[in-house]
Amino acid sequence: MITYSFIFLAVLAVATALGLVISKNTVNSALFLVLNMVSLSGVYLLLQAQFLAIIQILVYAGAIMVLFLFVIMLLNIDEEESLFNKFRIKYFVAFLLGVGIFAQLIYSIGSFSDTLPVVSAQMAEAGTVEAIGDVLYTKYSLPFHIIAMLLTAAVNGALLVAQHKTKPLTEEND
Amino acid sequence: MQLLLNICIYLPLVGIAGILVARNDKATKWISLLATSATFLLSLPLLFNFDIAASGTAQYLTETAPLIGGMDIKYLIGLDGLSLLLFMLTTLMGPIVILSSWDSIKKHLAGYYSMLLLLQTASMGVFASLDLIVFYVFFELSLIPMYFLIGIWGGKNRIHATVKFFIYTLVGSLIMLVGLIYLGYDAGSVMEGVSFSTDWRFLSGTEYTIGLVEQTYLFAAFALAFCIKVPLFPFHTWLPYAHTEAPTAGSVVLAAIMLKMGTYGLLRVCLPVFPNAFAAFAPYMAALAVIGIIYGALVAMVQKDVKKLVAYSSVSHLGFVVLGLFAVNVIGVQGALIQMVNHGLSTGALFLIVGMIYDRRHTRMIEDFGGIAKVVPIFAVMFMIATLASIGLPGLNGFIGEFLILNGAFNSSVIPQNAFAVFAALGVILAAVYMLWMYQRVMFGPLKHKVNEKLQDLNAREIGILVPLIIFMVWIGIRPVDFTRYSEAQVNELIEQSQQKRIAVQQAAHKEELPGWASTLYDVTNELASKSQNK
Amino acid sequence: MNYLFDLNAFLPGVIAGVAGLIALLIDSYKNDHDGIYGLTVVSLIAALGLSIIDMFGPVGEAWSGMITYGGVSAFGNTVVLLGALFCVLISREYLKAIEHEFGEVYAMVLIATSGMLALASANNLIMIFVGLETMSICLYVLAGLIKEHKIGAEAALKYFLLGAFSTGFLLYGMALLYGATGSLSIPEIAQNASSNLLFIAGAGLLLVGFFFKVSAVPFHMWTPDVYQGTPTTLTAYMATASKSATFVALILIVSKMLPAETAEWSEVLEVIAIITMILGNIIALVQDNIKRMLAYSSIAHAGYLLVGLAAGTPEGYSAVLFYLLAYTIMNVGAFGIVAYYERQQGLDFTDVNNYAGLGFKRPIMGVMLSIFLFSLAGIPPLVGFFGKYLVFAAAINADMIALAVIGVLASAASVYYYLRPMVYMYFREPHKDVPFVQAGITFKGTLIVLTILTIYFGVAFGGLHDLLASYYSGDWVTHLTGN
Amino acid sequence: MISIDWYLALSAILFCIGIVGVLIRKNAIVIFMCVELMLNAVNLSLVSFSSHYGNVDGQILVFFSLAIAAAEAVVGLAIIIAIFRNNFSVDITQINLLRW
Repeated sequence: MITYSFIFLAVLAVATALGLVISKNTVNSALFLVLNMVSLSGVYLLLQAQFLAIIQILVYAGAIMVLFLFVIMLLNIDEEESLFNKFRIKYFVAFLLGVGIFAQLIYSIGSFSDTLPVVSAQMAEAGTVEAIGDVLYTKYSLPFHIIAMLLTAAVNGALLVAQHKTKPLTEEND
Repeated sequence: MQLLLNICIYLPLVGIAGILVARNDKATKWISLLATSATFLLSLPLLFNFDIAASGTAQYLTETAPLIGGMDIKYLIGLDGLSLLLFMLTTLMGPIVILSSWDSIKKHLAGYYSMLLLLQTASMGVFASLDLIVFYVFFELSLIPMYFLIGIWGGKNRIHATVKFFIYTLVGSLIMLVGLIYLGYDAGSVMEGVSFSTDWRFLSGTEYTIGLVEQTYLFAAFALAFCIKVPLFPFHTWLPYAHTEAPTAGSVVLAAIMLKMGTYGLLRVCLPVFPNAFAAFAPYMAALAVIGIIYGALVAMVQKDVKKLVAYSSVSHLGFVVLGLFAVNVIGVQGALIQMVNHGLSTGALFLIVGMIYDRRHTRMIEDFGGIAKVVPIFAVMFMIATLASIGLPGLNGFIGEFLILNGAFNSSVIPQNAFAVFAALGVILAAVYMLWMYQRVMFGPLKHKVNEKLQDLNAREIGILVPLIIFMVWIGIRPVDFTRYSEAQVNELIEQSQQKRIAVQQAAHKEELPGWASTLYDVTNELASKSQNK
Repeated sequence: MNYLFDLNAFLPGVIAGVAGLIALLIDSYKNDHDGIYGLTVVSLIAALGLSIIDMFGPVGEAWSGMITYGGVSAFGNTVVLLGALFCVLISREYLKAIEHEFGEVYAMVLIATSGMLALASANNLIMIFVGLETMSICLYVLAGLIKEHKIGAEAALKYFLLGAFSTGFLLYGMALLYGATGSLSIPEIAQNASSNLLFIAGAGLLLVGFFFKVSAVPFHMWTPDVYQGTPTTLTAYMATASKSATFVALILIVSKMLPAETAEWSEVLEVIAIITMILGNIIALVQDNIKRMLAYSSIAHAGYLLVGLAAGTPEGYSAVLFYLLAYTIMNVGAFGIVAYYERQQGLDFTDVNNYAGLGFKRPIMGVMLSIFLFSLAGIPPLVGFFGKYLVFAAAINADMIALAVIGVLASAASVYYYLRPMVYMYFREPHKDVPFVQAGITFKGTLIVLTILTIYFGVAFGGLHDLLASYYSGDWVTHLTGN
Repeated sequence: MISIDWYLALSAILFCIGIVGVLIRKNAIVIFMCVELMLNAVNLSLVSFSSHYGNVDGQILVFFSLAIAAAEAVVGLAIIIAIFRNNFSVDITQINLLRW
């Protein structure tokens, strides 16, 4: 059962990823990406990472991609006249890089296979919200705080960059 | 006394501070004159108190603890027989160059005099430092003021000239830096308690030797830097540009002091630290020196610009110095040392004279003059003496240096062919030809140009600048021993030590272990070693 | 877990971060730039003071092994904070002049600084990732500050896209390292390291991510564009503080995490160092825009820094640390003066032709720029020379003479373009009469302090060098060369 | 039973598709989405390693990567809006003011 689910999700993920890259319509690209994320979330469930599976949908598909779609609509850039870069040499480089990195990665990963099961026995507890929350607020509290600060800063920074008009300057000059 | 040496070196910097505070053109001149004159006066006790009997060891030493933990890099300065005269020459030229630019520099005075003063400090530092890293720092520091002196107050092509000068010399010295670091670690591996040492006293001593192959590489790295600075024949192309475009004071300092840094470096570092490579390369270096002598003379002969002519004569004269050094015997090295001073005095004087006439006529072309000896008699006399000194007329300083060098080259055990000395002697004759010809075309004959009739003769300031130089020219010419005695013991010891080291390295080396190209080197130095043992 | 202890161990970062949040808060209620500026300066000075004290203090881990304090980390923090403080001090006047002074700018600088401090103290890959991204995201915003101009928006976009792209590699590297060793903590990874392909690929991808961030060739494409499009004083911040933080993290990774037995890391670094030095210096030769010139020069400096890293000896690491301080001081100075000249004339004033004759018009600024440029070129007795000296000495002592020779020759070539602004400033006549505004006292004072530091550390380098060397003494084991 | 290699291979494939997409597309938004795809692929790797070891650290890194992706998206889209205001296009081949 797990095998069939994995095959289905994997095929779906690769197909949507390809769809994202070659789709002419930007909105379609975004929707392909949403579908890709949903299928990855399914894979996470197979791997017993329940918490991540949920926030993958909530944060990625639910929030980030909505933002993307919002911007695409706002800028009204759904159709592209010519899809890809004109530089042929760049295709070649991209192809080489892609194949090269892919081969390297598969080769590296291939050496990893061993007798351990895919999902270790401890995973049943490790993937829960409780387990993650436990370390997040103790061991990883410092990066967690920094992330909180970063999100605040990012929102303010985005406002700074996207504001249409510059704010009025302070009047006093020295 | 140690304190006095330090004061001498850094007093010009105080002058710069004074200039920056004063912000007044007139005060600027006087402050810089005061600073350099005080430096000169303060340096006199260093000369009088110098212990000639002990000239083999450095005196007035200032030695700090190592600046970096575990590495023997320290602020180590002092004077010994090799550096004393050049140091004195530097302090003497200080007030002279300041006075020489008294009226001729009209823009950005504060910058100009600050640069001259900075240059003064850097030059004194080069000659006084006995730690090679400190030496390197001063060596490089001297580039900055000269760069600006040529670039801002120079002639028409000044930008090209100054950038070329800067980059040429910098490339050389950066390669030297790599060699220097390697040398330091090599010395550190022998020395106890430190991992790095650039103390000259240790490096030149007999207890420290370097293998043949390393010596060759290191010698190449150091010699390249110094030969560019000298400049030896194929590396000389920056010199005529820099000399011609520089303002008078710049040319004087360049000729009298900065070029000496190259030959001084060869003597200070290459000879005692890499004796085998020094001896093995001697024939080639001597050949380049002789080519430089002849080439410089021939090119000087066809120059139309007096300043360029003097610049090429420098190439020729410094060829003599290099020839003397690579004779690697006491006479040759003594001759080279005294010739360094001579060249500083006579070429310095010639550049000053060219500057004086340029101030009056704003041209340096030979064809623009002719027959002015009658109009400016004092000038003619001064010019004559400087010219004759430069040629090497017996009784004047140039003769002593060239005589000793040629003598050394004839008797050298490392330069096999006497042909070198013969060709070098030809250079002396050529020098007489081009210098006298130039003098005759400028000074004698009919007065071709009407403008020249109204030429002013030298004023008191200008005479005051030239007279000390001329006194020394005559003094060295008549009683050279007054000067050579300062370095005699040191040079003897240096040659002796380097010979011992050479033999020690030779005996330690095994031909079979050397790479192919180095085995010929082995043969050459072996031959030399046996020769010097037989003597 | 002792919170007070942990808080104390990361106090500089906490101060910077909290100050950044307070600045955001003030900015959203009250447009009080003086207050925000004051807060920024005071908090940076406080953090700087604390991290200087930490430099001499004990070394250890805190926040359950997330960060290390003291030693290398404290020195890294000091350099970052110095860069940040000086940049903030010169920013006010400049930003006012180009009419882009917002409260958020200071907040971004503070929060980015906090991220850099986390990065420079990281002891866990998660801290590296979080610190690096906090820094980068704030810098994307700063790069896009002049978004009304095409040049600013483009700079931000290029920086952002390439930065995000490189983040992908970095993160993949971390994932593979995690897969190979089962841990994200740097010491544990070092313990479990093996020479299997997964580990090597992971470390390689991680290094690629870092090479992007420190703009090593061939991952440097974004640098000149971003440096040109960012407001100059913030470029200085980007070029110095962020590079220092990233390099300190790189030192931590290379020295602690990558044992020589696993692969020839030293050779990888050597190759990258060589091409970075050569390409950076050569392309800089043809630049007419002084900011682009400084950008390529910063690429070249990344190459020199990699030389020290490639040497892989304690000596090399301490040399890199010294170089980072030197680089920060002289680069902030150089950018500061470029900002000063630019402030007078507007944003397109960075072409080197415009510098004709300025050296005598503004003598003090001219002299200071010359000093900074000479120092960047590595002329003694300025701090840049001793930085280079130490780096090359480390390489020579590690028997990498070819590397040192190439580096030295590349730096000889660099002299040509460092001389160019001086050629224009001093050797050419000015184009037209341009009215000059007097620089404010803080601005001038900051630059004078930087000049003094440039000379001071060039002469009195001994104590600092010994301190840095002491971080690597004792039971310090270097993995890179395996000795 | 499928081995962990398959999960990792899927991750590698997605990562490479992302890289190729970044390199060949010229719409800045699509490029950015391809970057997101790359990050997602990495997350998959991390989760599978985490499951393999039964160790929660990998999932924590995924959590942080999600949060950072969100922050990056906010800033990145703001930058894209800014560039659109200037160029009326998000085509990166038209963004060529700055060249070496």
